[in-house]
Amino acid sequence: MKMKKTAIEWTIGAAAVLAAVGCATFPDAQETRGTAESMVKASFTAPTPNLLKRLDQDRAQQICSKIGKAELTPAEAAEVVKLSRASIEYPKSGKFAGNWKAGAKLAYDGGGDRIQGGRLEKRAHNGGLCQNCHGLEAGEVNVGNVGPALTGYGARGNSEAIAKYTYERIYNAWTYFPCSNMPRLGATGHLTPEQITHLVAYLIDPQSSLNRK
Amino acid sequence: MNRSRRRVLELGGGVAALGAAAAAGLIPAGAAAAAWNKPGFESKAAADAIKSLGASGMTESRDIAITAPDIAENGAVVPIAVTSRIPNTESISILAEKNPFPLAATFDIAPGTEGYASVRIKMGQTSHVRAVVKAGGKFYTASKEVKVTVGGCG
Amino acid sequence: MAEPMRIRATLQGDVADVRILMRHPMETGQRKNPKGEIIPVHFIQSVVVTHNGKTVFDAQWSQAISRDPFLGLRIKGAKAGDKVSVTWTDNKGDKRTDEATVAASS
Amino acid sequence: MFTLRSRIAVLALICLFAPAAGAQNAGAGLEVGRKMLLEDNPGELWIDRGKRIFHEKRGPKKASLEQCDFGMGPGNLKGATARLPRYFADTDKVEDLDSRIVTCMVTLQGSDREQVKKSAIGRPLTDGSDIEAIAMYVASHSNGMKMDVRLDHPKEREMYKAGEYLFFRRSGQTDFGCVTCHGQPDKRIRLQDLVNMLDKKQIQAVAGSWPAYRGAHGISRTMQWRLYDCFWQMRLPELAYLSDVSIALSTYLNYQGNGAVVKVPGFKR
Repeated sequence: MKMKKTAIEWTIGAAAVLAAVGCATFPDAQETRGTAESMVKASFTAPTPNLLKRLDQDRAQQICSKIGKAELTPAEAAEVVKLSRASIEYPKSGKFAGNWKAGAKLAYDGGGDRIQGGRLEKRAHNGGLCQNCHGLEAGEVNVGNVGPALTGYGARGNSEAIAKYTYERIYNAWTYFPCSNMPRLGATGHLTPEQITHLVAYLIDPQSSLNRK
Repeated sequence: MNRSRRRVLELGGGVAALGAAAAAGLIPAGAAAAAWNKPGFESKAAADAIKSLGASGMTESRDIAITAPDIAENGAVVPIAVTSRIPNTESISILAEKNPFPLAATFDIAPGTEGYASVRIKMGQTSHVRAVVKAGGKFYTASKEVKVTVGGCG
Repeated sequence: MAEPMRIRATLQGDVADVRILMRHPMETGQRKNPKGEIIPVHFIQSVVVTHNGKTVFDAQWSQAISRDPFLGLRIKGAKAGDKVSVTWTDNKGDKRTDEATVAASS
Repeated sequence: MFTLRSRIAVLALICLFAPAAGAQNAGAGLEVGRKMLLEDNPGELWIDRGKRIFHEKRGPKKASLEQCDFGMGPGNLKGATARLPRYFADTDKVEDLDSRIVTCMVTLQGSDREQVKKSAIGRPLTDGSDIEAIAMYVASHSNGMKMDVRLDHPKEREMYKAGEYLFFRRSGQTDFGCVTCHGQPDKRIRLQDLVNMLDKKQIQAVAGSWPAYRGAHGISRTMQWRLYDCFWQMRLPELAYLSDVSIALSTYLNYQGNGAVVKVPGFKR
């Protein structure tokens, strides 16, 4: 025979539940931000104070760090685009497309700029990191897919306008796609304007290995 | 943790130059040296290594199965299992053809033990992995390509 | 001093499926330490497996065998309780012997 | 001109969590190898090694770690790591597996905390560190049990929320946060599958697989190393061992992985 709970038992049960819920409050967004940001300040080491600054977010990075399913508002997106456009520096040569062979090397170069054992990775120049995330030459299996495949990118032509657009896309991808996963390779200083022109050539030059059938 | 990254990266170089010390005669004779196939393990060409096993001619055999990944995520640890269904299998050898010293292992198998061996090898680059089986005094072979992607994730 | 092996020997029908893990650096002789000095070549050259005292499997290895080596083999005509003994010997003459009992399949 | 080292460095990847062997989305070409490596995992040897070190009388106080309390009472290891990170009253801190081992090496054995931390992450292709071995041994006592991280204490909830915030926080030369690589399904960095940490099933596939034997390093690794390596690849400064950021991220990720069955050692490429 099943026992029927008395009203008093129910009341006690409900109070316990309420108490438990009351206990289990989480710090709010403001508080969490404060806690986490102080943690960031205390949790990393670097060979120079300058390198520690990498942890500081710029305005665009702050906007782009949406928690969970939170979405970018149109105003925020517009601000990121504006900041991004303003960040772009164009190559001194005035030419957007450099040497595609140099670009191909860069595309497969995933090194440079990392910090380990109290040292900054010593490199004449940083790698382009492309292979990590993008399909490149047709048939190359050892490529990532976090970004879209760039195989045959040159099909859209190699006009000046395409070259400029491509340059800007690499220099600061957020100019066109605010907060996308694509690193702002020129704007953060990871690549030089000249290196980016080589990547542009690799993408749009009809002779480039990327555009060979 | 200093320079740990560099040391991992040097592994690739180590694999590539694998066995140079053996060739230079730097390997002291261990207790098992009597059985250890020095000329075979020091051969730089797969053909020479195979000769050292006593095989002059080999027959391609479908009764040899090589279990290995098509793509190895890490050339330092490539699992290879060889099963020989050829009766009276006496030995199984495993070669990574493009390793600087191709012969990686020879397993002598007593009657009553299955023609099977599973092991892990280092591979410097994409290569055919060849199994050479000696059975009833004759030699049989099979191979499988294993693509090696050095490094990979962190 | 060499660390113990892990040996699993499990009966499948009348075949003992033997799986051995060994701790060994399997140095190629080509790697450098952080000071830039070559780490001497150091690898297991031979692994001998006996079943109730009788040699059933004799492996010869090069430095191309991976660090912390694994060896798998299958011994026919085995019963639960049989002894499987494994001895490895490396190029420096270091040795290690460990023994396991064949277990009925679980 | 590229040196050999830099050429190989080119091949290094940005990746936070390599999926457990046998995880989803692996190409069939990779699957066979992953299965073989996981079945006979050299990480097992670290359980034995950790056991020896754990029970050995060591340090200035010549004591073993047998009385270490991993949250289930002194000496009780069963299921302990499935509950980590968690709040410990004696230190008034949320601690993960590494942190708790260090705490016990200091309190029970009298070791110097900074000295212990210095050697906690072993160099690749060496014998690794004592802590890495002890961690594997301790974690092996939770095998078969479900991850069950709780947020009962306010400090646990604080860590969890901070971890969540940090997971989504983007910074540095690559504008990366954890979420960049681990927030979408079916993604890959080169050939490495990326676990989508925002998907319960996917995170459960890896949550119970640490500590793990790292094939390329030839030693056992803990989550502390895994997170350190993430930040290295993101081009950020070096994550300090046992730092609050590391504990916060572990708390967030392990909680997300609740329900995953612990199976260590894992095997990571």
